[in-house]
Amino acid sequence: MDTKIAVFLCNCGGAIKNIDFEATRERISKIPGVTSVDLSSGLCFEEGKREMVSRIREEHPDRVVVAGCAPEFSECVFQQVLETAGLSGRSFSAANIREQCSWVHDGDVTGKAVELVKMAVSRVRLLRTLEKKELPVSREVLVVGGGFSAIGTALRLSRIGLPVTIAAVEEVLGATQDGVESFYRCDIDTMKSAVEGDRNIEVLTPARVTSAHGEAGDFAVTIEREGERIRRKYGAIVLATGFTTELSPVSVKGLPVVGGAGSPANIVSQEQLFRMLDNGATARKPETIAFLLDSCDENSRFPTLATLNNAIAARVKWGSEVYVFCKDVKVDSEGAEKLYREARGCGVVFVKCDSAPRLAIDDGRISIEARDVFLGADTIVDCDLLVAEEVLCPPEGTEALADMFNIRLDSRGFYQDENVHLYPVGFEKRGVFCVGGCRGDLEASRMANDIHSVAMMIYGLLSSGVIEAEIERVKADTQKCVACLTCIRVCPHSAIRLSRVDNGKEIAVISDVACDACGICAAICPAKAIVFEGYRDDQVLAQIEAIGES
Amino acid sequence: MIIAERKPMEEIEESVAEYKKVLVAGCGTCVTVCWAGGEKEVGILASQLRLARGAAGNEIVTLETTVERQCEKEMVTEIKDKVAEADAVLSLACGSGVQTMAELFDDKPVLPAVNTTFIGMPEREGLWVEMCGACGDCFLDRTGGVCPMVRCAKGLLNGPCGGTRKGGMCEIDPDKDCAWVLVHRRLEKQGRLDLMREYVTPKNFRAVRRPGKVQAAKA
Amino acid sequence: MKGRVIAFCCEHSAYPAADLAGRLRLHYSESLRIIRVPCAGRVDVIHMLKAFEKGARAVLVLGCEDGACHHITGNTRARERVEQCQVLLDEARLDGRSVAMHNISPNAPQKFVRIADELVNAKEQSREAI
Amino acid sequence: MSTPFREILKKEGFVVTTEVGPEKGSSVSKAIEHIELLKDKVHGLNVTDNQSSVMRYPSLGICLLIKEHGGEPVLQVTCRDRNRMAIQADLLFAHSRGVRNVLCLTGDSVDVGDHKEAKQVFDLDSVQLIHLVHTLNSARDIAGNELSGGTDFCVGTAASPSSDPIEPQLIKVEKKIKAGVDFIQTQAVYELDEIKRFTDFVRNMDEKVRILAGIVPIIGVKMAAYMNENVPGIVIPQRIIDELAEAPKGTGVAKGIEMSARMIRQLKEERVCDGVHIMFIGREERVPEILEAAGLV
Repeated sequence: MDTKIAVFLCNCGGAIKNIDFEATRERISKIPGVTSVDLSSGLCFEEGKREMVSRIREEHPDRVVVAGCAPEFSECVFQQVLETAGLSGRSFSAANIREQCSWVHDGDVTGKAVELVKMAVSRVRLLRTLEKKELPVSREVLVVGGGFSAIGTALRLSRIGLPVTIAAVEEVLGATQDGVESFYRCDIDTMKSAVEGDRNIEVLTPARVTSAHGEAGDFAVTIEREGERIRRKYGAIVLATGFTTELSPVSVKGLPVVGGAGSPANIVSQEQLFRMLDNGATARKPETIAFLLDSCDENSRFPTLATLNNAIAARVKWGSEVYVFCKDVKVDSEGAEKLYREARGCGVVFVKCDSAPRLAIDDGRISIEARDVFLGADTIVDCDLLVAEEVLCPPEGTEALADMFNIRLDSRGFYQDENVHLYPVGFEKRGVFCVGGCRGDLEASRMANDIHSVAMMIYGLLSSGVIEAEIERVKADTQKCVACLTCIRVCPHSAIRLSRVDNGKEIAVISDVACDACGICAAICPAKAIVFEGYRDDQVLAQIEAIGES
Repeated sequence: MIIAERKPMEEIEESVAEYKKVLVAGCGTCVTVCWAGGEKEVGILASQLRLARGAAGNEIVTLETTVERQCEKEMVTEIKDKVAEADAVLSLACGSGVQTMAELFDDKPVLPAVNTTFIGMPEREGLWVEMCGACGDCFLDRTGGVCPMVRCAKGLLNGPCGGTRKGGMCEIDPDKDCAWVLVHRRLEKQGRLDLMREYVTPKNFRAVRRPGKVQAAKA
Repeated sequence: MKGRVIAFCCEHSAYPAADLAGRLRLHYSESLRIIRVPCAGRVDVIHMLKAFEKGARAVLVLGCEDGACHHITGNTRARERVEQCQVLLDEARLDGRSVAMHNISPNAPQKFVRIADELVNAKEQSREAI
Repeated sequence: MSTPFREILKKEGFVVTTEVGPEKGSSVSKAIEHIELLKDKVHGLNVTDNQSSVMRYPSLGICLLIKEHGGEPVLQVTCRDRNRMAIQADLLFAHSRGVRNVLCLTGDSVDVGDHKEAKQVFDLDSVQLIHLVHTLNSARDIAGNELSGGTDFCVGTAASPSSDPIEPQLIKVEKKIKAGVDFIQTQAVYELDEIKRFTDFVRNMDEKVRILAGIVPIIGVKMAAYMNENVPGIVIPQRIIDELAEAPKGTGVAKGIEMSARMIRQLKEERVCDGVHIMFIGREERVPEILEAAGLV
């Protein structure tokens, strides 16, 4: 039996003025397969929707085309209408005669509208419905890492009712921040005791994730702890491996003095200075302290905060003369502007220089020379303590984890999140997330934001215990697939793997959960084996065929 | 796997210039995998021919098909009706497929649309590199699994030539590894460098007599 | 469909940009026909070629801005395919410049209109030149 | 006979050439003997190039000896052992030392020789080789570069009029003629009709090409059987085998000489072709007997 297509024309409450709907109706009703054409002025209003449901129930069409506004807004509305009327939401196609016709043209607008409807009709005729399934998911979440953001994420997830495993390479949680909590501006002790008292959180230390595969809701992960192999299923994975810092090499007459052997004891890191200030361990208070900031790394949010805090403390506690050599002081972190003012207020001198300062060491004293941009002259400071510039680096093992989850690293080796504006904590691989320092230069307040958003996203993904998916929306034809691996190599969502099907043949199998329906694989498949329902070749080509037909 | 690449359009067009109806026949095995002659490429070539000939006012009708393996007579036989319908066959299979088709349909011109280039493997998506020269006398056991016959620009058997570039790249192409540097690295890693020190006698080029023939052990 | 210009519009960027052009009543050539695709990376070379076979005057593929593709690599794949298609058309002695790829963000309706009109006008002029 | 071979070819007369086979080793004494014996009795002396794919003293070396001894050498060049660069270099050298005749051959497969594992070159084939010689003659190499001095070679090639099927062979001969040859030596032929047909075919294409029928004396029934069995393109008719069978024991060589001479006379008298090329491999010293019996001395 031929496919029966019902077309609903909507004039959008009169907003579509220049189309002759009567003429359109007449011309559309002649298209083979179109069994009814209805006119409406407000199809998306409650009354319009009710009317549409009853018309569908009367006419029993197999497919429905709505010609009206942009599908961006109305598609899901009409798909629901179809489902209410007993049709699949996939039996629907829109003809955008408002935004892409009536509102942008004068001339033969009616003619174009008819053509757009024809395009939609020829597509809708070829649509197939898909089965929807609820796939059970594991509600357990694996958090990789043992620092502030890892513990914070675990606590947050546990609080919203999801069981969590923390796997950290360190001997104990919070090892990095231990003793210098206020340097990192986090109360790690309280968080640690919260974890200890939380029966929903399991802690594995020192533990390393050695393999992982699967999709959102169903990851199979192997964790190794002291020779023991633990195999678990997780619904989602959060990477919270943090960052480390390295002292940027400073050279004196071409000889590196930091990062190399024989580095003078009076060149220190921010954390070392913090400890000196904190416990008063230094025998002699330094009279003059200089800080180097942002001369070789632009990502200086964290080092800037550390510099400001340490500089103020050195002024206040020791009364030292304090100089900060920097290109810029970046104060976009929370509270940074206030700290900067405070530092200026208590006598910290900022030397703005546009090139890296030159150093000379003579009998233990360090002389720093730099061209002050504002003075337009060279400034020379002799100091007895130099705080070297720190560069943020991804911790060891980042690359291995990225390989395992098939996610990208940015140019500095940090995790490259999917879209920094839209989904900062997600990856193109659904079900894998990253929070905190492992995705770059973040300070504590931003890490806290990350923790909140990742918890929300995971809650949305796993809380119901099922993921609803359309089955085989994108599928490789068993007969045609030659297992060339092209699709597997190009899939941006790591949704495809090679798998044996019933007849023992190895073919590309696309995960209904992980697939984000972009169709890159369908376009590139050299065997034309990948069928992407809704955007199959014939469905695309049918629209081209319909153009200009009369 | 056999690697091929499509011939220049000009050459293909010239070969079918006198025909009005052409069967464009792909192969579903090696050339599909190397993006040279699968169903997708068949579609593209057929469309391109129609466009070119249409623009020239000399329309061509194309039939399209893809055989699972064009080098198998039984599989090629399945398309005999389509072949009968066409004036000529434009085959996107490797040389072996073209010849199988040509032998089976010996009254029809069977024209190649790809150049068969080598036996290789994908280095990454969309890039294939030569790995095997089908010499019939494999000595990969002595070279750490790197074939200098085809991966060395000169096919040298006893170590690199004097032209190896800094970083172990080939003298004729700085983008290609010197095969002998690869051999060295591999054998060194395996603690078998002595193998590289052994003299390799001149290659037995008789190992594959042309035309080659292999008879499997009788089952 | 002689003379139509077909634009494959990614539903994350170009399609909303076109809709926004509509809401702002920014007029553009009537010969433009938009085909909605989930990602510019879905557009296959054969889709473009078939459009020309059907008589399209030009084909546009519009994807997300560089580095902002919803599907990460979809827009770069699309660009590669458009470039391939240009070569294929040139080989067939048609004008490879009849197919073009542009990156556009969903909030750039003016850019959408400019791209569409530029291609349509360029093709019109070249036809006159012939 | 020190008249250049090219001049001989231009004259009306019956052309006679024979072969000098280099030895396997650095000694050239035997070759010198043969050169001395034959140089004044024939118009040209062909020197084989690793004949039958057996590695030997080089053709070019013997050609120079022939020049030294006042003979007219024909340098055989095969495509089997050298690529286009080596062939061109050798030809330039040969020309500089007075060698003026080149016989362009494909060459046997290494499979039949004594270095069966060798890599066969065949960078060019015989038709391309003919083109190559003409390119050198026009003072360019085949990559298109100008040469400081060109060559002036008389070009010959070979053909097999007894091949079965003959058609593909003739198409190749056609290409060789189009490429430009001054003479064609045939593989050993025993039927006048075959030579006649071949000559007609060639003359139809180009009257100027001289055809030298290949003469290989058959000296015994066993040799005939062996050649029929193993040498492609040679067919020894039954009547020759019968005649040999009737000959008394120990007179095979004489019989072979007699039959070859008879054939040469016929070829000459009936003007079937323009000359002969006598190949009496291993018995070069007896070639004069053939010439005498055929009345060519």
